[in-house]
Amino acid sequence: MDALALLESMMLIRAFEEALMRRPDHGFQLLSSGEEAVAVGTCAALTSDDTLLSSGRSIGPALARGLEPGPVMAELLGRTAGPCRGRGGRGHLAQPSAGYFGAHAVVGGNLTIAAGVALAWQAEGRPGVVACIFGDGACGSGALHEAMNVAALWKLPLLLVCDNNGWSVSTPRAEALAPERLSDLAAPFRMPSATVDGMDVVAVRDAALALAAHVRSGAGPAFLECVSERFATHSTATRETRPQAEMAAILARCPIRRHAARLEAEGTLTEALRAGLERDVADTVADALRYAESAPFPDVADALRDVV
Amino acid sequence: MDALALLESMMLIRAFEEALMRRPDHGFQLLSSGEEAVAVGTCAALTSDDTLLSSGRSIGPALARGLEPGPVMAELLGRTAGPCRGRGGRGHLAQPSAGYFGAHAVVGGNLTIAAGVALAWQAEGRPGVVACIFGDGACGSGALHEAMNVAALWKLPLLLVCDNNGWSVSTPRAEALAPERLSDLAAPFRMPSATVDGMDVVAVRDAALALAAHVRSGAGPAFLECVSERFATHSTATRETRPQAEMAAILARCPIRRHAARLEAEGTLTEALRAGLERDVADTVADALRYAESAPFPDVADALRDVV
Amino acid sequence: MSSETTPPVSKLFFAEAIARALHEAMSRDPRVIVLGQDVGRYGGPYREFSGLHAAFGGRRVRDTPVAEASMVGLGVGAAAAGLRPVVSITYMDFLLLGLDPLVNYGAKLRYKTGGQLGAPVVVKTTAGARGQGVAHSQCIESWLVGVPGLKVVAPSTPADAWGLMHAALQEDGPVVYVDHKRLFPTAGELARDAVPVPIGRAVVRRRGADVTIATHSYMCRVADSAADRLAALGVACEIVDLRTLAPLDVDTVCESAARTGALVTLEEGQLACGIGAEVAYRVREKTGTMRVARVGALPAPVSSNPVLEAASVPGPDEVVEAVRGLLRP
Amino acid sequence: MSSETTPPVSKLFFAEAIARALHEAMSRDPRVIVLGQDVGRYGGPYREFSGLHAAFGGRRVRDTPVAEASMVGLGVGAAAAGLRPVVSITYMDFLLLGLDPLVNYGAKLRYKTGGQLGAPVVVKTTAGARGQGVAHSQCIESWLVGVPGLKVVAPSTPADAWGLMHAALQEDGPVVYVDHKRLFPTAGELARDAVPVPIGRAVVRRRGADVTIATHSYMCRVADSAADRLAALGVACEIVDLRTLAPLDVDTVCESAARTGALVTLEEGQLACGIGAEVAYRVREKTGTMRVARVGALPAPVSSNPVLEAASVPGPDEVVEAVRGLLRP
Ligand SMILES: Cc1ncc(C[n+]2csc(CCOP(=O)(O)OP(=O)(O)O)c2C)c(N)n1
Ligand SMILES: Cc1ncc(C[n+]2csc(CCOP(=O)(O)OP(=O)(O)O)c2C)c(N)n1
Ligand SMILES: [Mg+2]
Ligand SMILES: [Mg+2]
Repeated sequence: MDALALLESMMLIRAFEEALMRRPDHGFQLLSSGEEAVAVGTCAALTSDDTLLSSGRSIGPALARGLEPGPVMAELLGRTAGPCRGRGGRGHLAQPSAGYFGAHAVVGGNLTIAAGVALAWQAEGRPGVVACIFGDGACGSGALHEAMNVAALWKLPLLLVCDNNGWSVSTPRAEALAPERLSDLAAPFRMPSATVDGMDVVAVRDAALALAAHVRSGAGPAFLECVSERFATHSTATRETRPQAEMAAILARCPIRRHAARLEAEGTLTEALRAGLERDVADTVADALRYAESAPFPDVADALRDVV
Repeated sequence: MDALALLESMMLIRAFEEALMRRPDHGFQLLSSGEEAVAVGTCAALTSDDTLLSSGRSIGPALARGLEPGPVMAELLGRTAGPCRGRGGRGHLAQPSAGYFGAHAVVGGNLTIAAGVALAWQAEGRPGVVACIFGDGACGSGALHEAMNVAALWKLPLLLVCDNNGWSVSTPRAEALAPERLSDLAAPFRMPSATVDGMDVVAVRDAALALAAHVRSGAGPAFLECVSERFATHSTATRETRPQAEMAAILARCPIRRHAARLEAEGTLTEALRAGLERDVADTVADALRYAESAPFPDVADALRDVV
Repeated sequence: MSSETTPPVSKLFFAEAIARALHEAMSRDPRVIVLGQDVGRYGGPYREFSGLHAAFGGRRVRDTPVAEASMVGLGVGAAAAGLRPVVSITYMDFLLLGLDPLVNYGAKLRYKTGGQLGAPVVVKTTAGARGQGVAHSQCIESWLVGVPGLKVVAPSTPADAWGLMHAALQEDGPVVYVDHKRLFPTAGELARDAVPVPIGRAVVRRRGADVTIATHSYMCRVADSAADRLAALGVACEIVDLRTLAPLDVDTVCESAARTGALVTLEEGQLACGIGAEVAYRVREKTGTMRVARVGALPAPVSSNPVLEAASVPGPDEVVEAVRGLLRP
Repeated sequence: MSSETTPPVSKLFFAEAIARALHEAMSRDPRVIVLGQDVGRYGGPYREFSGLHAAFGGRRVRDTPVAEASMVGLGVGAAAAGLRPVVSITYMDFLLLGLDPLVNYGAKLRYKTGGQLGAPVVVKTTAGARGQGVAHSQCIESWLVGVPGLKVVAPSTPADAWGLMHAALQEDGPVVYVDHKRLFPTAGELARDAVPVPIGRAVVRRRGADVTIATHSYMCRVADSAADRLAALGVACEIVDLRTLAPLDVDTVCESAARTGALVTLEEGQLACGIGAEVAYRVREKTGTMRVARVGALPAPVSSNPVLEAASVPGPDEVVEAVRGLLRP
């Protein structure tokens, strides 16, 4: 994925979320704003052979993975035109046919599932990588340990990507996790790991490419920690606990502005180009909203469909 | 605990288990034979301020901790004179008043419990160390990760002792656990750790003393891995999978003979002294058996006692 | 001047009632501590721990990692060693991660040690649907009811939230305290001289001669709405709030059902092997034959989708229909 | 010479029946793999995986770490991605460690993805008491029965062990396959032309006109012993083996109970919110009034102590007593 595409992908996520937030009918959402570079950089290292799993903070990962914004919007607004027919919602968004095995809203819950997907792929001799994005919070859970151990033992094609935004709801990472760097957790299992600046999409992509290459080679799992910032509250239904002054500094670290500035400095991005991207993204989001709005809510009888 | 006491403690465990094995009525047992040095060396580092938890392989830990052999035998034979009134049995042997908080037969199940005991002691300002002996098998469980993280974060007075006998039933440790050394698992949590020869009671004791001193100082948890050998089958009800030739080499590593040989070489142990210890131990075991036999089985009505 | 200046009751919200009970218990008993995600400065996802961190500090009101297995293990272990921890498991769905220490250790500890140890831990958790989807909406109280050594309480009013928390903290063994997302913002009264609500005692919330509705937690409010509607149709419902699910107060339900001659059980969770099946069995055991209907969730997961969620969990409509079906001659 | 030289049935033990079904399924379908502790060369704690490692190798018959959460997670995830894993959880008590991936993910996967994914995993686990104590003896089938999206089977004979394993491996979603420690060494017959046992179909094991005993798993044998004793007293028992607990075949129980006019439910697990409560409810729902008694464990943990274990789980005595109590005029 080239540098402009990285920018556009991040811009799309931001614009999508902003549009979603303007609606009164989204229930509540866990936004990826601020963390776009983690999703986009990771997905830039994935091919159509690969699949992605994520936590319930799913908008960034889903869009970065290339899901159509319209169906994603429909899913988040509870419409049947969503890939899960509007029943998965933010926490359980999934479109395996598009390389997104899905979100799972149980913290840490997708880690052993992802290892299982990787096991199936290994058994079937498929070439792909199974990538799983999870938060720093999930690093406290035993599931990470169990998944890392078995993935390392069995050399599963699993790329673990920790989107360390420094918070689990109101709890700072330092008060929840003893390791100095979260990627240190991979060391006992003798898997390659890296900690990168999660606000720098190029750094994320390059590290993800390197680690994915290791995984792709059949040598087993790898662990990538991306240190990021959460721009919004934990969810749109939760209170902000960070002081305003701190928030200003956090928002100043915007991964989109940072990447755009780099491209401008390099001469890759012009004002016109940027305006064009902004228009494209806005159009895409507007289309997505129209697509979603035109779709119905599920029927009551749907409540008993696809149970077993 | 002096060197002779270490020897006697190990001899007692061995003789106790041999006597128990001669009985037809023990149900089935998980023996500590071969692993005496781990239990005895660990307990030699504990004081009456401390408490011990263990896995279901409980005979060595219980006797090494100084529980009366009579009640222990009674417990294992299902008699009401056991500390748990004969209802805990091998898997759940406990006598907190004697510094043995207890066994728990769920693999890894005592790890977070031990952390909880350590939390209570910290909250109450008690000086002691909470030691938890668990098998290599338990190192695959997420509970270890969760317990280490929180113990490190909160500086809990927890000494984790892994009795790595190289097997989980029929599964060799190398096929179940990816780390090179199991003590490597402690590194990300920045707690001191050591791997020692678990067949050398002095090495275990010295390492346990050093790590317990760290824990006692209030600096937080520590991790001790003792590499040992299981002399018997996993339990007396399971099949042996190790070839006979291998078994001969394993049995030759006897921690009791090794320690005795050292003491003989040093001149601390004479033939007469050793014969005396053997007699004492045999008498103790015979008394324990008599004590247990003289006690009744529980009454049927006991089945509804102490439920809530 | 006179004592009448202090009103005999105070008004408070459900979430406040929990915080108040904990504040009182923690003031009185240094062994009470709170462990949970975001229970500290944040005050809990529903502000139900509000003020405790400020009052008692970070060592007695501890934010934990997102690691429910260890949270329950820590609570059970600390309880066995002498504390009286309250462990907050945000949603009951996540309690699945902590069932091993709770069920395999805590609930059996007194029994297996022959009375040497017990684990007086309160596991406070939140059940029920409110737009949060398949893994954040479940009601699995019925599982816990069959675990010997566990007690289970489920308040439906602020007064009971307060009274059952106090009672739970006085138990010798583990108690699971189940509240509900939709109850936190509800208000009610608490008498100044209130005493703990005895564990194992149901209460009749509404009197009526025609049918008994036995229910608990948020479904008490659903039952009440249904009863209002039925009253308009000339049917008088008696509502028994079970309050404690283990032990279950069958006598109170039996007395009521014997009076009305008909019993509807109502729960938000699944019907199969549920609370209703148990209540129905035990009532019939005592009363002989009894007309019974049960109402619960559709046999399906609970989606965050508003249409599907509303369809899958019971509301007043389903209760009205069940009552009318039962009373139809 | 003639086809009669091949006997139409073979005799085999329960443990062998499981291994045989797996061997056949693995030969036919490369997607079937086995994951579990000591399932490889060792052949399983009860030899129920005997021969599979030799036949299919270590990549299809994998020993796992002692880490039930990941074992179930791996199985569910691999199932969702196209395999048909059989995950062996040695004892049902340890399934508590794996309930999050099973219940919060696997059981809800088809629903939450709108049919895009499913998780055809078979979680095979062993319930019941046989001298192993409080955390190795539990029967928690009733919990699973109330989980939408899960099926639960519990064979009592080698033929059903074979037939239900085959059926489970043909499902589109997760199935929990519950066997019992005391069944492995029991023997039985399997027809050469046997076909999978349909999931959701109970079977009448013994005919009798006086009372219906509805039960499952090892308790079928206990029921049979009780029936022998009762026959000597002139009481003819009909025994319905439920075989599948979810979905539950209520019709077969109803037909039998309608014939006999009396129903005793029998389970080794706890009564509260148990299988018996559900069966009783649903039978009465269909048959109107029905005399019912239920038999299950004492409300206490199950000790490894032989005296206490025998006292706490039901045996023929309790069944005989329940039947006589029920039939007493
Ligand atoms: C097992 C579990 N426990 C608790 C929760 C409630 N919860 C939802 S998101 C969240 C924070 C997770 O933090 P992190 O993993 O860092 O992800 P982030 O929200 O920062 O993206 C929590 C505690 C949950 N969903 N699952
Ligand atoms: C959670 C859990 N899973 C499985 C078992 C069955 N089991 C009992 S002991 C054991 C082996 C454990 O190995 P290890 O921890 O190394 O202890 P060792 O037996 O070698 O002392 C197993 C798998 C159990 N008791 N608990
Ligand atoms: Mg975070
Ligand atoms: Mg071992």
